[in-house]
Amino acid sequence: MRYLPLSDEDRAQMLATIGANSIDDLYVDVPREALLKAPVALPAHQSEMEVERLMKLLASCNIPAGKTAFFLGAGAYRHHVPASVDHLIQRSEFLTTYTPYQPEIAQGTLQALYEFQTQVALLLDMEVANASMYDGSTGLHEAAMMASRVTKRSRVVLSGGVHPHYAETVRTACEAHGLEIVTLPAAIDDESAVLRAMDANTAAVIVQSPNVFGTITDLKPIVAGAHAGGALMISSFTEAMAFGLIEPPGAMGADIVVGEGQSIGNALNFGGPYVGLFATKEKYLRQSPGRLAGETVDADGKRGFVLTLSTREQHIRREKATSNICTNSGLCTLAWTIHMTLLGAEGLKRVATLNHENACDLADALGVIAGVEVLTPRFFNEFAIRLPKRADVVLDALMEKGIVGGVPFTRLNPREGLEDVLLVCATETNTPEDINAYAAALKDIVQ
Amino acid sequence: MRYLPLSDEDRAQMLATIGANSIDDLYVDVPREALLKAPVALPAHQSEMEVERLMKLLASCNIPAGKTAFFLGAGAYRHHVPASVDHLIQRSEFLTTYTPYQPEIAQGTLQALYEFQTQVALLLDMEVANASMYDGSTGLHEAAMMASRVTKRSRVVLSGGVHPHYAETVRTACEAHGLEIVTLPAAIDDESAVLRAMDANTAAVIVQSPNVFGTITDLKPIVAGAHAGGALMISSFTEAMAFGLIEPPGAMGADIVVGEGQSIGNALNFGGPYVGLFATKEKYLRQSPGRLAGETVDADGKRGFVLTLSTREQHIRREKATSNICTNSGLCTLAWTIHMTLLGAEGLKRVATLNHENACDLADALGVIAGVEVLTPRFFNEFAIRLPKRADVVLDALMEKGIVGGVPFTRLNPREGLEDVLLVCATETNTPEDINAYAAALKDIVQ
Amino acid sequence: MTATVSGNHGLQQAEGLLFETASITRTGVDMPAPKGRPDRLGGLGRKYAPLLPGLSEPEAVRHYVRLSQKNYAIDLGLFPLGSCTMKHNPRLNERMARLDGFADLHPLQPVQTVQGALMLMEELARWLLTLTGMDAVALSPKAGAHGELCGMLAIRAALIARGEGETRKRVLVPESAHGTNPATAAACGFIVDEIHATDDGHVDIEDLKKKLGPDVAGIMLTNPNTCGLFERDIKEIADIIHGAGGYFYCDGANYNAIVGRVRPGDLGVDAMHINLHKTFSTPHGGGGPGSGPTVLSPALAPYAPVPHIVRRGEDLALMEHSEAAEGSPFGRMCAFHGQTGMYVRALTYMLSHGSDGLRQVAEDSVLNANYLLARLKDHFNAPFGAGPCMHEVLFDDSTLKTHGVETIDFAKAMLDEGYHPMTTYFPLVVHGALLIEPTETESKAELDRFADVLIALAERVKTDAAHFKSAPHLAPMRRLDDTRAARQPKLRWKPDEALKTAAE
Amino acid sequence: MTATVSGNHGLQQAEGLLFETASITRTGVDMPAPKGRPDRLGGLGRKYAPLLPGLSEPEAVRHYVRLSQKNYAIDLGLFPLGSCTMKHNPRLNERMARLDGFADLHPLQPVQTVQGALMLMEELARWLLTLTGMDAVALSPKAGAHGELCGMLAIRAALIARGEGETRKRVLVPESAHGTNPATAAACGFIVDEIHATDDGHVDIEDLKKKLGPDVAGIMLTNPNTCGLFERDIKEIADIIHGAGGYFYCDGANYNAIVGRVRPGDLGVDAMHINLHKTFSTPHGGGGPGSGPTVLSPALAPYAPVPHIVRRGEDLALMEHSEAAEGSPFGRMCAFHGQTGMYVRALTYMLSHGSDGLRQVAEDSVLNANYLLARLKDHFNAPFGAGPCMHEVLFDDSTLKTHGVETIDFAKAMLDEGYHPMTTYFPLVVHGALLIEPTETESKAELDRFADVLIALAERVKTDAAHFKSAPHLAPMRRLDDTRAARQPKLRWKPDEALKTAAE
Ligand SMILES: Cc1ncc(COP(=O)(O)O)c(C=O)c1O
Ligand SMILES: Cc1ncc(COP(=O)(O)O)c(C=O)c1O
Repeated sequence: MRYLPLSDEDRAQMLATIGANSIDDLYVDVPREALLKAPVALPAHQSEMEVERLMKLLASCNIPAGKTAFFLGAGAYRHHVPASVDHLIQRSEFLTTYTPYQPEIAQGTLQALYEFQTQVALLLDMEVANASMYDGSTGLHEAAMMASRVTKRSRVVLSGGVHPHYAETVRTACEAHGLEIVTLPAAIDDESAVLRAMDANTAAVIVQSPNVFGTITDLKPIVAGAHAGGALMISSFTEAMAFGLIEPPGAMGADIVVGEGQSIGNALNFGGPYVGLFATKEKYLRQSPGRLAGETVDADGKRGFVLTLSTREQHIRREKATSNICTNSGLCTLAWTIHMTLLGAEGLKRVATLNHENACDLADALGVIAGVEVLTPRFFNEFAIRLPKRADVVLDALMEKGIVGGVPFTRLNPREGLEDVLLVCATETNTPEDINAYAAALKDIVQ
Repeated sequence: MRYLPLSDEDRAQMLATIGANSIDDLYVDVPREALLKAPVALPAHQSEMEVERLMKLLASCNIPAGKTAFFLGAGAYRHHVPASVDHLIQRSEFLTTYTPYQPEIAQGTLQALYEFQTQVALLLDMEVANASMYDGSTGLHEAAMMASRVTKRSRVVLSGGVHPHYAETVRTACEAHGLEIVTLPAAIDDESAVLRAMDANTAAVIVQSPNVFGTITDLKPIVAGAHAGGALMISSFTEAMAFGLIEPPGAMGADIVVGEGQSIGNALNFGGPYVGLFATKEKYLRQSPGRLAGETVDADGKRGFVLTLSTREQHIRREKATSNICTNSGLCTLAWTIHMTLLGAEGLKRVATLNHENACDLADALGVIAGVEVLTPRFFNEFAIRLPKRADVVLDALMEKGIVGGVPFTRLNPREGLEDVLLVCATETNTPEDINAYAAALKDIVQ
Repeated sequence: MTATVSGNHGLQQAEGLLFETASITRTGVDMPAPKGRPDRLGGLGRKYAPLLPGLSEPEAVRHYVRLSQKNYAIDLGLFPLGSCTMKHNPRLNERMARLDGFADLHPLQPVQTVQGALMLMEELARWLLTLTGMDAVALSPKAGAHGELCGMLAIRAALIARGEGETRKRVLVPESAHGTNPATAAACGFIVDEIHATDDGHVDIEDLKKKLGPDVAGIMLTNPNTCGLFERDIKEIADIIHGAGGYFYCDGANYNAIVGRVRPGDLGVDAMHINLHKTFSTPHGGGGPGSGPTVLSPALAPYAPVPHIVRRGEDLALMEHSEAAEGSPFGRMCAFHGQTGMYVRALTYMLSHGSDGLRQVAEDSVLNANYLLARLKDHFNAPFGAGPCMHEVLFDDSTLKTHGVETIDFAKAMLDEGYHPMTTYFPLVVHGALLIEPTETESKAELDRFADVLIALAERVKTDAAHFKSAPHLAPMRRLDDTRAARQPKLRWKPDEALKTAAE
Repeated sequence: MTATVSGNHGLQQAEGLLFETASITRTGVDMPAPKGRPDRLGGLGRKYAPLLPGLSEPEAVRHYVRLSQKNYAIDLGLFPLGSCTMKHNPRLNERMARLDGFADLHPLQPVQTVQGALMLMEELARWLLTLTGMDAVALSPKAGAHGELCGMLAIRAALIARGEGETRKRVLVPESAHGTNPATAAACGFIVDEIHATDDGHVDIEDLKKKLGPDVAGIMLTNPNTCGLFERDIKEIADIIHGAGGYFYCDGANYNAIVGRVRPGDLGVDAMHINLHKTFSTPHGGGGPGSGPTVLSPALAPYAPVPHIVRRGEDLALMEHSEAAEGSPFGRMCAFHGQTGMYVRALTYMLSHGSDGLRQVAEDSVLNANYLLARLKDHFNAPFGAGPCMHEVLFDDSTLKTHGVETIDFAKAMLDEGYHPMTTYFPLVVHGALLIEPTETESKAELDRFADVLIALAERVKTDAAHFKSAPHLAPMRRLDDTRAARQPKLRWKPDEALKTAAE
């Protein structure tokens, strides 16, 4: 087998050195009846050529976004990632190494993480960022638990603008942890409702901006209200690229900012792997989850980097750790930081502006169609529209014409009605032709 | 522009340091009227996203071999190349380095070349091999010129089994050099005809095995005859993988063995880049063309590798050089040697056998069709068939059914009639389904 | 080393922080020019641009290629980190994961456009269930610890369904367990209660029995355990815990030792996570991403989180909401459907090895570990005797300590020899642990070279402790100061440093 | 360096020949089992298996990754090889070249299945002709020297057509020319006659005139020339040679300095090869593959070799045979259609830069070279004065020699500083030449760092010649013995060595 260097001769020699008669001698501790005598009932090994044929067959049963006019967002975004990013993250020294537990031979990973943390903090305008969470949704439940540790309170209020998958993820993890999770009804433009739902035991309010309907919100009043009630203000997001153009949560005083980083450096990958961005204020650092790369010096006084403050983490603190996370999103953070380095402030602003302009053009084109209403008052690259028909029906009709027109809100949350609401997104990858085709097709369908 | 690090600010500073007022001051030696004032009439720069869109559009106007039932050989072969090969040759340290003129910081390239030379010599059973030529066809004209240097004779005889493109390439280069090139009429199984065409001024006879019709030939008698006449025997080939199964030319006494290495490690690439394999006997080394990597030691006595015997080459010998070649097929040799290392004797025999068995199955399946005749008596993975109709007409009909059925001999050589001859090839990449589909389709077409 | 003007040493390039060379105005991307149309930001546009420096593409490529060469990696040599299964990462997996048909799929595309992806998930599930002999699998957990969370949440849900959610709050965890086990139990609101190990590195059944009671929710056991041993009493342990009304969570991080040879389902396991990034060769990527599908017994299957894949006639569909799903899903582990990119790699690997190859994987991994044990046992102290071990072999620091060398010193000396050290100071049940996992993708020649080096170093320990104390000497950096890093945490570069650096 | 047991030094891995670890029985590929059907080899099967050792995939990957780290590369640092244009190689080019629609095309597929490839070639031709202002282009030459061969064969064909094929046999070549120029002329059966350079590094027009005669076939001139200067009398030279009935071949290796700013067609050039692997960023790959399309003037266009691309109504077709082609092609340069894989990369690069960007490429490459000249001219001797130069800058060894340091010693000392040296001992017209070509893809910061190092070394030359004589000290190897390699050539490993190594 191509991945196994040992020959039968090697195996025999090694057994002899060990002093065992057969490989089964090495499995002595396994209950005899549990030791399988034959391979399980699955296909035998295959050549690379055959496996490639099979996998390509599976892949061919999907329609990749790039083969359609594509307008999906709602938590995952299709952006152009420079070819050099994927080339660099595939370098053996990055791809096939482990968590940098031996810093003297892991400076490549560690310096890249330190640069990543810096870029995340700069983008969100926060004091510190960690070395990543699994994704935005799991990062958010970590943020909620962190807030309860910081405030010693056990209630968390989520706005109706939070992505329903995120809300569900937070509820699932936090309720088991003993927190009370209050999720407000879906609302297109009412993030501040969280303030009305606060009480004396509220550890944090969680708002999302841009929210799942695309609405951008001024966080300052919410921060003020939360702090007045002794709660932390957690700001969540799903489209990191938005902060190339809109005011970052840190600048508005958010205590914890957490969200999805996929849209920078990472492909859609049908939902994963993605990369959770997590930033907070220095004073909350020791309650924060996840790995942190920090600067130090070596025995010769040379600057270097190590993983630090690990007394918060499971491998040291065990049941008292701030989180159980171990493996995080290493290589996705590398893709993120490389892409961000290529963009720089200049490129980021440019691409963010293109996203916004395409989304505005799309909103204009769809909004003028009789019976179609753009519901989102302020947005970056995605917005919600109300249709004169069920959104899922319209979506199927659009698909017929090679247009993937959006996400019916009911797919994310079937509990609120809103069958006629479609979430629509445009990025720099959409052409004017795409947008015109969409508008024309929708016009046909709804009339 | 993304590939240009200088900012306008940098440019201004640098001009100042230089003491020039404008960039045009640096072009003072250019005749004023020849210095273009404006960009030439071509499109302006484009984003990576836009360029990718354009190139993919061009690519989509082609039908890749893998999307069809594919049976072409005749000088280029479709084999499965392990994914690790392409990954490794894309490593920056291999991809973006130059000819190893500074051996102390080029041992990676040099050792790989030394290993390549060894593997080529072992495969062909020759004493020495060089670090590659551009491809098989240009390697062959170098071999012809080398033979004339060695023998001080000026006439070269090519068998009618030599690939017509190769024969034409040899004629083009060698006639200008003052050699007389005699190319014998196309013959499916008469390589030894070269002996009958020899004379006292013949420097070399060139035979190809397997030849363009796929025929394998016993070279021993031809070697004997050539040597008896004082000429060198040059053995050419287009399918290196054949020598995993058939007797290598070196074992039969050939003086120079040269051919195409594409089929190991390299994609079809619509004809290039490919890699010329060139091997000879030690005694002819100093007359041989191309680079050679050799073993030596460093100042500490440590084994290392360098380019050697360069006194044969253009940068030292100038007009007296054995060839004008400089850049050769570096990265393609790396792909070749990596693939060969993965194969090893074991894998090579296995894949060569699969090629032969598929070709035999194909010959059986086509041979039984009324009016279709398999013309090639002995073959590895390709053979010629005679059809009851013009080959090009049949080919178009097959194409209709998604089958790329072969190469009409007339496409390679229109001067010999043979309109009804089709060159057909099967490799390990062909499935039984492909073969059955071909036979069924051909049956329909010729009846 | 000779000092140089450039700070480089031959091919070893010095490389500063990108912020020290990058500039706010430079970029490595080109974009079509914006139209400058009126915006719809409602006045919430960014007040000032982020101080994010950029690099042109040539500069960026060079920055990261230089950084990469400061890393050790599997592709450079043996990476014997115990409990991490640092095996070869086939490049075919990477190529398949990058097919547009997988990489360019949005998680919320209409299901009729992603049938291949759903088939992939179904096929991966089939392989995992057949290999483990379990009843159901939740694919979505994003790494091992997340899989533990998934399994423990399923146990919690089952207890609640039994009306014992409030009463059964205690989870038994051996002291040899990985830190994620107690951390996960605590995250789910359980109280962690340690059980001791016997002198031969196994669970102390007597202690286990003592700790039982009506408040026990279950046990979290790693098998093969973190001492590299197979818990020979595993079935008895399962019976005991089941008998006491608790569930058996098995940490599957060490599954590589038994894949294709033992089915956890045959051992009484109720839940187990599988690290696709260990047993099934998806790359560790310097700390992730991973993937931790969690297999469940019939008792826990009904509580598997959404999404589920369901058949709709010919087609496959995604059940994304608990209300609508069969059974009573305890909720959702994350947005969307988990680490699909890792599913592609893992399935590619499984198809490549097949059932025969995977079995060979387990056997060779165990053979390699026992071979190292045999070669090293006279030079290091194996606290739990002369074996056999499973796929990793554990030593303690007793042979080092006597000469004043700590485990960490020994590890750092290995860096000079061009080897990544084994896992150190884990598990906690032995002093100064050295846990070696070679994996099955190492050749005998590599193992012998490695053993020779360890033996030579073990000899040197006896005569030259100083060499170890001051190691490493030949790595890109000398020993780094962890204490300083933690004492005055500096976790990011700050723009004002630019001025500082400029000033220098 | 401290000795180690393993022979490794930290991350620097010692790596033997693959033959020393590989085995005849091992393989890194799996294949379906053969059926064992009767063969059709006619008794010409291999008598014995080749002694080709194999490695499993993990071993093979490790072998080549380790080897790769012993190389310097553009992606690691400045690569100032004069005349080689070692510019950044964009990864987009690599990705495009690997699209199935290009990489998985057989050269003899029916033309209706490769229209996109033919469009690609037509588009590439359009860009090259528009940029150079020439009349026709032969794409097929496989590298620069092959392009020279193509151009000189076209000249030969034109002379034959004029009935002067036997009489005009002399080709004038400046002594500063690259070795491939005289070698190519000789290969085409011409006699090479050198023309001298003036003291300021240009062609000596007087000497040129002296050398003229009815037997002159033409001149091979590099412009910008190999001294980094633009031949200011280029048009006069063209007129002179044309007046004498000869043709003007221009070596386009240095085209990067003028692309988009000067059209060779406006200078009287009859033929010029373009190194796509220099000006148009296709990677050098450690010595190839390259691509050397050759542009031709109206006088030579009719003789362009096959294949030609021709329009057939809507479609494109390939004219692959001289007989059938228009004009009178002199023959064929190679099998098939040349380096299509390189065409894809080059066109991708051209489209990325556009006409504006390419012009900027030329200007920045010239600016960078002149900046280095300005920074270095007080520390090294620029034999041809203070400039301006084109895209490369030339120094001689006079400032080194006086202190007993040779150009090669200086070059080797640069290795310790982490830099690849400039081109040395070429061109031959100056003593111990040091030819520096930074290219446009280097930043000002990189240039300054590089200049600082060269200046520091130049200072050290004055006081510490020994340091240079014994350099390099920090490279993966100390200085290698070329003489020994050439005296007893050892060009391959031999199986019997395996026994030797085993015995050791
Ligand atoms: C025994 C054990 N359990 C759990 C884990 C956690 O897995 P992950 O890092 O994927 O979260 C690890 C990882 O090192 C482990 O070794
Ligand atoms: C001036 C000059 N001419 C010709 C050549 C030959 O080009 P190639 O190596 O592509 O054959 C070179 C390459 O170094 C060169 O520098």
